[in-house]
Amino acid sequence: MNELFEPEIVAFVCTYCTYAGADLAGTSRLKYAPNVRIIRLPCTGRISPMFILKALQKGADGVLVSGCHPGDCHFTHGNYHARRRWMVFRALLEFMGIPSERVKFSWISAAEGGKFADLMNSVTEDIRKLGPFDQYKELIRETETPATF
Amino acid sequence: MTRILLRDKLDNCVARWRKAGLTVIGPVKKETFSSYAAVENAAELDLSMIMPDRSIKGLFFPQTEPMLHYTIKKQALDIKDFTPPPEKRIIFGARPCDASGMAIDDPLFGWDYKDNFWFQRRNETVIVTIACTKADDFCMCTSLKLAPDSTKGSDVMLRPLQNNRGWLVEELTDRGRDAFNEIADLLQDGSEPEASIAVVPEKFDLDACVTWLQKTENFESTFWKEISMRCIGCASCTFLCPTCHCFDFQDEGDTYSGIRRKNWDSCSFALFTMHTSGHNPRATQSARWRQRIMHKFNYFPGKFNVNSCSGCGRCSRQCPVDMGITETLQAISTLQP
Amino acid sequence: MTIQETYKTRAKELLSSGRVKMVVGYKAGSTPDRRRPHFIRTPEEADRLILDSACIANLSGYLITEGLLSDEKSVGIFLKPDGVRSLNILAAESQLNIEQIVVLGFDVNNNEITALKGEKAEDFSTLIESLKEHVPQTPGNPLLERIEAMNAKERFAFWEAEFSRCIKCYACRQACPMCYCRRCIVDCNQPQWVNTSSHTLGNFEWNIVRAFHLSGRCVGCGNCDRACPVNIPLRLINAKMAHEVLGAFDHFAGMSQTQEPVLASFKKDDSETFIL
Amino acid sequence: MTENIQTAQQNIYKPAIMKIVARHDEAPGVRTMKLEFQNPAEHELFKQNYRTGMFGLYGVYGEGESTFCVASPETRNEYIEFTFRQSGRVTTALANSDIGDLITFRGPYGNRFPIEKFYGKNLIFVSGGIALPPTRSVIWSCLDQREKFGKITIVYGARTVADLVYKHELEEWERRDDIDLVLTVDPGGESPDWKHRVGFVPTVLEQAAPSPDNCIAVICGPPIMIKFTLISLKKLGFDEPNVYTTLENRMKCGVGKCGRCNVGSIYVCKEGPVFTAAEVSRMPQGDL
Repeated sequence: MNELFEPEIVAFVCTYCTYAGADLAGTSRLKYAPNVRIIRLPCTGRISPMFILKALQKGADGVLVSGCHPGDCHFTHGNYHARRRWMVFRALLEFMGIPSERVKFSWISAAEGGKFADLMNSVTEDIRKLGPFDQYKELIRETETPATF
Repeated sequence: MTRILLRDKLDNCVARWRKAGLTVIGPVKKETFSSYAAVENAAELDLSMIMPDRSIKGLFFPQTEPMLHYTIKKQALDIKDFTPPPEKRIIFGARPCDASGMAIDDPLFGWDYKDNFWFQRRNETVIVTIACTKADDFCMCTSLKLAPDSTKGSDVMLRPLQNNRGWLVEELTDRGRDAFNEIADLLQDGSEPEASIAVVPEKFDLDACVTWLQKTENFESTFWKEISMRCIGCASCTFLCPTCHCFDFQDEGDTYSGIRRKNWDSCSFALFTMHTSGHNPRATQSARWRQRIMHKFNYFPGKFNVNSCSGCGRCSRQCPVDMGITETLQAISTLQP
Repeated sequence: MTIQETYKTRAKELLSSGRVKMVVGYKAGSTPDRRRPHFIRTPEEADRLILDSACIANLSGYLITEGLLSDEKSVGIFLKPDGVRSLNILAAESQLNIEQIVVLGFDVNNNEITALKGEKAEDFSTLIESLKEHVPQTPGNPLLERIEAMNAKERFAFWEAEFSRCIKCYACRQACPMCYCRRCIVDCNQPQWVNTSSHTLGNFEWNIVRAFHLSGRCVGCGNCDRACPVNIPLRLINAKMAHEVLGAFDHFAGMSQTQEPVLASFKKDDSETFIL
Repeated sequence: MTENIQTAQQNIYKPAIMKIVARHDEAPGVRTMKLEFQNPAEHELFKQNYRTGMFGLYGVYGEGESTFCVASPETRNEYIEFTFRQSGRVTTALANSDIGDLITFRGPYGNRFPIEKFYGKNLIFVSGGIALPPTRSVIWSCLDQREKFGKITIVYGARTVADLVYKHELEEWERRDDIDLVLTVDPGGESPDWKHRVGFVPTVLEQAAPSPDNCIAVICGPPIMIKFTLISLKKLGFDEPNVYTTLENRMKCGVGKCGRCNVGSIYVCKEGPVFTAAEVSRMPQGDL
């Protein structure tokens, strides 16, 4: 069953580094798992935890957030702010029972096309192993059924 | 001839009702919280508590409920009605205040336009009320001209017997009679001494309060600001109230498909009445608290001839800052009319 | 003189000297064990003041009531150390001018009430520092221990059961002195990030968002816990996050009025072991 | 078809589906849409029930519903027209809807202007800014049976020339000799080629000085304009029962259940939105 499972993963990436890295992966004709849907944002500092919750709300099995390496931020320190935020949010999700394997963070520069492709593959594999996020999907299903007691 | 339901037969009753296809619901106490919930046997019921934390309202008017399901295709809108699935239910051990609350809201949901989400559940549910033998400091049914044994809104009234032996059965409606015919052989004829009904002292003079509220000039009284200064504007009073009925519509979904839902809403929220222009008719917390009191004891009776309060006291019992209807009406009764 | 009498006199002095225009304190509630917030504007009203071990609510949220401080007059307020901490945060986040606040400090421990010396928020800084020093390594809460021992699935199921009761009355938000946004994120609808409906999904999202927004800001006063009409252990989540933030960034919320908010600041060498 | 009506009765919150057949930009951010029913039975019901002054809830699925008056008159009930200003979630979605798109309509709800009481009388319409739509519905209802009424005067003002709505109809009314149209913009809002008056509506109304004899006034506008217009009308000698206005409150259900639109004990959705000035002055002013 799990062999057939194709996870849906949403990646929030910054436009200056990771998105450029994804571009490089493409122009280098590197093949990687097609399970990741990329959403480009100006900076990791713009990536609110709300985005991650929204992705889960819409049925994502995993979320990846990625941006410039520390020190490389186009806006000088957007990624430093993001890093703290993720640190805290990750701990919170962990405590709530949303496994940290489903919400991953990475630094990928514009030059790291190879790392991007590898990461997409490994993240997809990891989440494929975990299987669909059934517990969350059950909550989504519950919203679609008439209220009962 | 009066009939008696003995407590040790209750488990059989629950089983019998369940077998007849009824969902049996009653007061259930969990670790930190109590509510009316579905049960499988009588042991799950906790009939000793004064009243569950949550009122019975949610069983008829859920906190969130889908109304419509929409799918949008190119140039076509597909809309499916969400009607509550038919479910026959019996609520065993409702409190008289909770049961009256439902009767109070019937005219509201029925005037002119009939809200079938409410009435379908009302028609499918038998409310078996047990008269109260104890009350706490917050109970105030008597102040609302109701009583710990009022039959308003109930289909069957059970009057507790002494020594916790069972209840005297008083069937009030056809719905109630049908449900008790199902268990007729578990009842026994005869009469036993009844336990004494709880004494709930009257806390305020309702008529005096209503007179004060009806006076036009009191709408602008500084009293409202004074009494509501510590109100923090949450909705715990309105959401726990058995009669508060305000709601909101929310669409959840996207451009292709989704659900329109009916959710509880509360007059204590600032956004409740906020206009698009930014103008808010009830811009302050005191105006919102005034609306709640006026609505319950002036506007609602003006339309439906009944106060929109059944005296359960949950608003005061659960208020984070110890406010509530009791305190406000007590204060009003001391004011010059 | 009892602490209550001492403070009653103090409140009367503050009011009659014109030093403050109002004192926010406590008075008797509807039952013997309840206390109500009491807004004292005249020395006579101070007679109804009560100060005892039942006075546990954090009143600092009332300070940001619209218009209260806009006339630049001072307000006195009864605060426990957690209240002083939240006052510091409100000042650090530019929600009020701390010069306008006269603190009447007290503390309640094991049903014993003690008076605290000082009247400005900064007078309590040594006390707050010592509180930080004494934060236990692992919070000794049986429920927390139980949750931490669970695996992710069990934890999810635990919170699912807790949050399924939530009715979105927002009592937690309204009671919290840190939740002062004019328009809360759940009330913003363009876009609607969090479902406003109180189905379990919406409740889950709401409680996660609130906990995140309080991370590094919660002072553990317990207002949310006591306000929740369905008894969700909200304080537990916030305490857990406070503990995380202390461990990761050595941040103890509300140390001073100049303390930088933890999520609005950073260090270049912040831990990033989790980043791939 | 009958089946659909039955479901409509079962779920009173289920709207009718409408197709946008035309749209027109009135002013910056203000747009008029013309809608047609898709279901003849629902249309029939609308024709039976709709009278000038009633309102409806217009919705876009996925975003929600918003309350506006029906801006088209009862004499033209083959379609529905409504005018809105883009400002929130629903109106943004409406603004993004194109001709041919399907939106929803729930209504008509509320009371109406008692037009038959206006027969044989002079009428004066006073309106400001985006509040012309409800007035326009009455105006056309009267113009379509022009012979039944006496003199008709329209006083309409907006902040700037650009903010005037229904410009093409204003031109038409101006050309007609059986209407007295007085246009004005707030001081500073005039354009170089503005030929009409400059000044606030109440002032302009006083200058126009309509006679209160045998005259009905219909006023509609932002609260502040209504307040001062009422004062001006009083000065001119109008009696409160002869002055009609509409109240616009936030609504969700439109049928007297959701509990937010009340002013004092008056439910605007059921007992309104049309009130006489006498009725409004009896309401608790702090709740308006």
